[in-house]
Amino acid sequence: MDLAKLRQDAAALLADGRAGLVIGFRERAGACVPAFVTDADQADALVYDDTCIANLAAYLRKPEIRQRRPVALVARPHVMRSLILLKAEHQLQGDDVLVLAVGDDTYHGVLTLAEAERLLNETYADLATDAQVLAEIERLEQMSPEERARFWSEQFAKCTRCYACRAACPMCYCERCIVEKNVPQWISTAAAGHGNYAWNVIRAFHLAGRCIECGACEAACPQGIPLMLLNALLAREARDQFDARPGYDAEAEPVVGSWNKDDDEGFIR
Amino acid sequence: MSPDTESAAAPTREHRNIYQPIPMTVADRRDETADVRTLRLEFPGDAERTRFFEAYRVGQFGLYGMPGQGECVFCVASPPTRTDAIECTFRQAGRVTAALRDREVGQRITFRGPYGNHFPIEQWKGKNLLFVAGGIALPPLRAVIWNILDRRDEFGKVAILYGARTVADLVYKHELAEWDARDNVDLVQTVDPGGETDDWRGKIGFVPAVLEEVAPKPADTIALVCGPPIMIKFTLPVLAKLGFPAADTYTTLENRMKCGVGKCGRCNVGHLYVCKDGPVFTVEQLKAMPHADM
Amino acid sequence: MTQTSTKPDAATGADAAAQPWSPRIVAFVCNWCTYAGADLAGTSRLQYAPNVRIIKLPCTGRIDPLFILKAFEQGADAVLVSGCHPGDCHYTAGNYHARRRWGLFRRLMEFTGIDAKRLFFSWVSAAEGQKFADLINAVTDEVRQAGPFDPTNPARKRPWT
Amino acid sequence: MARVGVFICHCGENIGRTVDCAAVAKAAEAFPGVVKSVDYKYMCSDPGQQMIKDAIRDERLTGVVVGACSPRMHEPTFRRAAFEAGLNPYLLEMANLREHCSWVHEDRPVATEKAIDLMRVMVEKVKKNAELRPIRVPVEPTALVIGGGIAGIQAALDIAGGGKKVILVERSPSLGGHMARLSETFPTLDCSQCILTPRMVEAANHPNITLMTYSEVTKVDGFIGNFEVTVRQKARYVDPEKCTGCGACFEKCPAKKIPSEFDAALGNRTAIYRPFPQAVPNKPVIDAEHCIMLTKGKCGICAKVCPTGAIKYDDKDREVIVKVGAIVVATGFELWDHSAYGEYGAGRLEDVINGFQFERLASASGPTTGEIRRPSDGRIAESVVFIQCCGSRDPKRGVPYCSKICCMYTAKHAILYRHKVHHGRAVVFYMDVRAGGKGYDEFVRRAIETEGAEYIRGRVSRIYRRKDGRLVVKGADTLAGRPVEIVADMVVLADAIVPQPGASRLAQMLGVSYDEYGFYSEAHPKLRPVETAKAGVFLAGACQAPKDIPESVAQASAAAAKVLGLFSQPELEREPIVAKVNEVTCVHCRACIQACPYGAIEDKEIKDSKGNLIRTVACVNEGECQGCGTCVAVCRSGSIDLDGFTDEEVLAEIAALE
Amino acid sequence: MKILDASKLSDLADTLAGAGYRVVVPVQDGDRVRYAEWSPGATIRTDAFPVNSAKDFLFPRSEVIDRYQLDGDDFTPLEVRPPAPRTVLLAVRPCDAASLAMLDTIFNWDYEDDLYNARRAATTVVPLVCTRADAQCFCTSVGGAPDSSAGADALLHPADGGSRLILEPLTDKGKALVEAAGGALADGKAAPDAPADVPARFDPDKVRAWLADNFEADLWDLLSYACLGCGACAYACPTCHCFDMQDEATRTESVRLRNWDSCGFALFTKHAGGHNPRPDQAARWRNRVMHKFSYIPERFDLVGCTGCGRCARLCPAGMAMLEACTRIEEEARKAPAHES
Repeated sequence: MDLAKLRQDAAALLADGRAGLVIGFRERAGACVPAFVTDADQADALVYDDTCIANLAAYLRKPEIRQRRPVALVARPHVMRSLILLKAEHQLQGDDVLVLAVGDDTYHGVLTLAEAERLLNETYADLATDAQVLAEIERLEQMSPEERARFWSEQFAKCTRCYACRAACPMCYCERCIVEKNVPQWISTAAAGHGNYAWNVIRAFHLAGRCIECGACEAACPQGIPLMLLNALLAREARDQFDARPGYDAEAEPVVGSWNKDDDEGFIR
Repeated sequence: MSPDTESAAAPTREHRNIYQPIPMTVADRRDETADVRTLRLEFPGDAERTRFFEAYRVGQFGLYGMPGQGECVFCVASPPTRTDAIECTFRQAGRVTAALRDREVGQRITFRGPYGNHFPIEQWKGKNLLFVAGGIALPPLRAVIWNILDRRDEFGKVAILYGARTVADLVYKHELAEWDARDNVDLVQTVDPGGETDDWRGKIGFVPAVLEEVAPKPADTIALVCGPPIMIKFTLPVLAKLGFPAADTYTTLENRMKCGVGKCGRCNVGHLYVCKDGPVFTVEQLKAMPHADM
Repeated sequence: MTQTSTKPDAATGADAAAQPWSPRIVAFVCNWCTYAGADLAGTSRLQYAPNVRIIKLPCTGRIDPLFILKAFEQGADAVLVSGCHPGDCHYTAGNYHARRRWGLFRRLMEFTGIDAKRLFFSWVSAAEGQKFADLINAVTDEVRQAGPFDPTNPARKRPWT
Repeated sequence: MARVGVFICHCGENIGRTVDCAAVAKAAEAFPGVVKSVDYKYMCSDPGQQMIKDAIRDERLTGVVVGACSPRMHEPTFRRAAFEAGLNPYLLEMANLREHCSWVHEDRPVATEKAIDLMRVMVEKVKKNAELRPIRVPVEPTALVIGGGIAGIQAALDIAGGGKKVILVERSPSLGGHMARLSETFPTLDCSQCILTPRMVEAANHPNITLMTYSEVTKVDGFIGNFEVTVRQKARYVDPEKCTGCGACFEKCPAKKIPSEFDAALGNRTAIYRPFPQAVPNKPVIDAEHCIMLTKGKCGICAKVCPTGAIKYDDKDREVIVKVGAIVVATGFELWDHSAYGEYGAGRLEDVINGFQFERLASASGPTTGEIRRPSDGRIAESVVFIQCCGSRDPKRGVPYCSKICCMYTAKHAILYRHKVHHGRAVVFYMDVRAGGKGYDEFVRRAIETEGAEYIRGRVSRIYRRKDGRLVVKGADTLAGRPVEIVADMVVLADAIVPQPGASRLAQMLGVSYDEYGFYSEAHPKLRPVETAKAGVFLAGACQAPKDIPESVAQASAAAAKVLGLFSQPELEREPIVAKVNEVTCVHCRACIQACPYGAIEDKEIKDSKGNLIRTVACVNEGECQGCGTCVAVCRSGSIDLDGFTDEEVLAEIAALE
Repeated sequence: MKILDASKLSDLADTLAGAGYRVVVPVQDGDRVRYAEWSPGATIRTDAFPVNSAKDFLFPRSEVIDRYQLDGDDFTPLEVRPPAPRTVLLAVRPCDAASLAMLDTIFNWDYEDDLYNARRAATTVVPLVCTRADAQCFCTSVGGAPDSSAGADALLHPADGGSRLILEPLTDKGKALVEAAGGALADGKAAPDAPADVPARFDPDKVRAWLADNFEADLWDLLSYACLGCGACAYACPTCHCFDMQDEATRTESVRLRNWDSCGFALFTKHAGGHNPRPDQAARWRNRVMHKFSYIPERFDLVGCTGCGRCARLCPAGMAMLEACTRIEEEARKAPAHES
């Protein structure tokens, strides 16, 4: 991948004022962490590799970041999908962001959101769910309901309700999350038992048809809860049942919130 | 050997749960405005009552709660000189205040307190007192006012400037009338322009402007200011201009609190805990705080 | 849902233990079709199992998935959701929205350990009193077979310690 | 504190037989917040209602739950009683102890226990209920009628006659619609134009009716009582103020060979034309597509001959915005294009015509002045075959539904033909004859028995042209069970009735739903056949489904009655079951806006005192919201809620079952 | 000298569990290591940093602190006395043990929190000296050490190149534990391994001095850009102690819960009316740094951070206290604090 070009482009964007901020990755103690570059001469610190899982689109909900619009983001295809989806959900204007597009070990250059949408549909139209995740979903589906309940009981018991999953997810942009609503209290505040179940299940459902499977939430979870199993399950169902392809079309209707006369109703008596 | 869990675990003194409140009975309730209510609360027994009044100094606050709904922080709105019950006055704004507001006479709520610091009125003996209050922030000063009036001879002149958005928003209307009728209290009431009624006899104007107009003398006078942040913001410069020293000007902070006992970490302003080191601060202290949030 | 008539509003715990288990089913139904269908079952004097408690909503479109979660959390053995047949929605499309929502949500519930045998969806029109009665009987039977909802299921509320 | 009153009705024996009402009342007494709980024989009786009213006053109740029959039965009764006693009616709820309990269970303890649960659910709900007030929306007492056919004319006249203003929009240059093209009408055979044209003139002259012909609706905003409709008035190139309708222009117009739409292309018109002699308004327009002046820039004859200087070649389309409180849609129908039927000549055989063409041939004002002549050579048709169900009831190639009016008009055509060509042979192929209606079956019998039409039950399999130019019609007589072959001069196809092209586009503009063919959907097929699901939009005529004239007129009058009802008060009062947005927590993801079946949710910009945009949020238009709550369930942040069925209320109900 | 084979740590856990202790040890859990109650068959991992801290067992993430029976419109208070089982925190990190001093202070500096105290009194703390550190470790910068015995009742030293462990009792509780361990420990000799080399990375006093003067510094924006506002750092932190109180109720019972909370959450200080004294993430992150390096030192003469580095290891956004402090020290060097 042409990292030099990426750095050069980032520097140029800042130097000529096309971007007020470049968000990418830098190396710290052997790991990649998000980097916030405001001066052209800092652009050389930018790096990129496969360990850069964080979805930088999540930063666009921060007012202090938005203030520096337009913001340029280092974005792999999944992140580009988040951006398209954020636009579809009216959280972004087309000219709020520029994309330093990376993917398949290639640097694609600086793209507008519209160009990123085109690139996605031309080159990355078939981003598949991680095979390991799919295999694990299928393994769980072979289990009895009781075994599955036990599996999730153990997983959700780990949840401390730190909400790192929510923070890391670009699609979790509500200013007051449902879990923080107390009139009425939807979800128990205790980091245990049914509260943890309700929280994780509802978060997954709120992403139904919206999850672009970037994996940032699972990577963010300090406790190692396999959150992508839930998200990928719903992504699979939304795709299989309703042809959902979130993040490929900024004009698309949301999957939950639209309907088709021919939607499956085999489960309805 | 098998260690004895009990003996090792047991603290040396009696186990006390500092988060457990006591039940209080609603003895009376009054509507101050359309959404502001005063509850008069009686203690479950003399022991609790005595324990409370041994500790209570004016300016302190408590946590009032309803099991199942939660707790809410308000000042104790009655003075330590009246020891049969306590009063609190609050505006209905959420789940807990709605539940408290719903309580009828004879029903119970929970209470913890008194917490926090207090107005140092013992240091003010012989001094003049100026109270400036706005809207729903009169209750903390009301406790001080009655405390002073109940010991009237020990203090100098008492002047009160109280303003609200409209006549309907004035709280403690019957007590305002009572203060107004006293010749040893100088009460000025005001409402914001447009908030007056046809029979309104008080002033019309915002509190800071009326304060400037009335121009109380700063000599030997302690000023106490409670009100919405915007009122405080514009009142403090007026007081300073009139010559009230920052060290003799007091106000209260109302940061969000949960525990009330200096644990939960929510109310701090710099290294100070509003629930322990406050809620009463002088303006001089506020100026020294990193981001006195007024 | 108390299971005794002698102490009707007593706490569930003690009495439920003494009584043989009987399914507790919460039904979320729309006002215009299924609620009216249940009314018709009533006016037709059709007898059916007494285990279902109906919560009326204007439309299946109103049913938040969290309602279902809450019902399970609070001890329901099963949840039934029922509304207008496709094309019959009083609000033209609420049931289509609901259908799609359940198409996804039921998968999530199954996947996280709530047996599909405890989740029922149906269309019952205002004319289908008989269908309503049959449905309630069938649902009750099936839940009876499935047995009580496991109190250790992660979705269930457990006593505080 | 909530002070809830509980009232358990025995409904005579209806509830009391299986439910121990006294035990239910006693159990309810122990529910938190319940301050009074009683049972009574007939709660809906006057003394029963009085009991509730007294309790509301004496016990200062903040909520009431009546355990009785289905709320569909007596909720209005009890809510009125509550209102009369000074309690907001929405603080009263009913628990359905009869239809949902006593009538469907036999075991008394079990039914009693269920009744207690049902009561607890409603008590917990009513404690969370909020006072709701009916929503009032101002009503602009002007109606828009879209479509100037008989349905639109009738609706406009009825509304105008009721004293309200009407704007009547017609796409073509004249009122009249299809009815103006008919020769006679079934089953009375009175002259269509004779009965229609007076109504057209009346509409044009009515002081309450503003006519906008040659105009189309291009945009609809707003909601019931307050629509803003954009109408595009197409350029006429003739100043209607100056034009006297003398006709000098179209007599001299050199562009003469333009197929006349009115005559179903059997006759011609000029480029400046009026559609037919009785047109209303009786003023010509220029067809810009064919006008030599407008296409080539030379000619200008009409301007030269016009005695009043009314010709304006520089005329332009204009858009006007009208404010109306209600809309009647009467856009009518069109005939299905039978070219899909290859075996009938696929539209290429000149002498295979449709019903409208036959009407024009039979009309005294038509291209043949009423003589039944073949389009191909103008010879009198000696033998005519009529084929019913052309496209109708043919799910594969046509439409699956019955077009309803074809049986009747075919009988009429056969009779008219026999009247005009006494020796001619009229053969009708039919699948079956549907003649339900006043005098209809008699009319068909008359065609067969008195007028000598030959009715053959069966399908025509093929029509082809012989060398002599006559048509051969091959089919089967399914009653006789043998093939038939008839030589005819002309074949008249009873093409299916389909919606106007563009019907779905208009429906989308209006927010009205439509079926898969494009017919507009009524709000309820039985009980609200005139309303649409979009409040304030009503239907008249064949835009909803195939209809004959009396049906169209009846529905038009019904729509007019609905409109007049709506306009009878200055404000509209609606049940306050509507969604509300919490603007503080709304993040404007627009999920609710996309999900709303009524388009009742809009963007709202929140600005600071200087007018700078702070944020955009969703905003429910109370006038349009119907209260389904779909938006609530799609809102992830819980920022929208439905009055009457709030999240808090529903969760309280669920918790009551714990 | 009490010693045991390093591979026999699980035997020691077994023995102590048998002796009635709740034994908390770092165990493998999926792909993570966490402190958890010992159960036979679990794999003890002392070579990786656990995702949770010792505070979980003294100040649990959710607990009932008050409880009522609801009787219609009235209520009856019920006693709340959470279990305080005799617990040993075995082979925890010295930085976790050190954190208890901070928690002890917070829960007792004025009002005494007996819910905490009961558990604390029943807890024996036995840290394991670190012989390896990673890039996020900075205990030595905040007054700790890889072999610190602060907060410890007994100390485990790796010895003989990691093959053995020496258990050194330091307090009566420690001695009682050694006694309870009985045969799981042997008398013998072993050579303690050298503790890990954790270089001091900054001077907390310099940081504190800079903080005192720089509440409004522009640096806060830059330092907090990456922060996404979750609670991962606070919940992982052994000294973070902020909590929320929430009531939850059925129709017949209500409980008041104490749940962990974090000053990083936007709603932490937000008033019902919408006003938020800490309106952006910069203000919130500043509070986190200030709290640990200025407010707590000011008030209690302690550094509010033990240098465990968990926050940095677990932060999904790459925020790191160490990096913030070194950066602040750098700033302090550039512009020395005013003499006043």
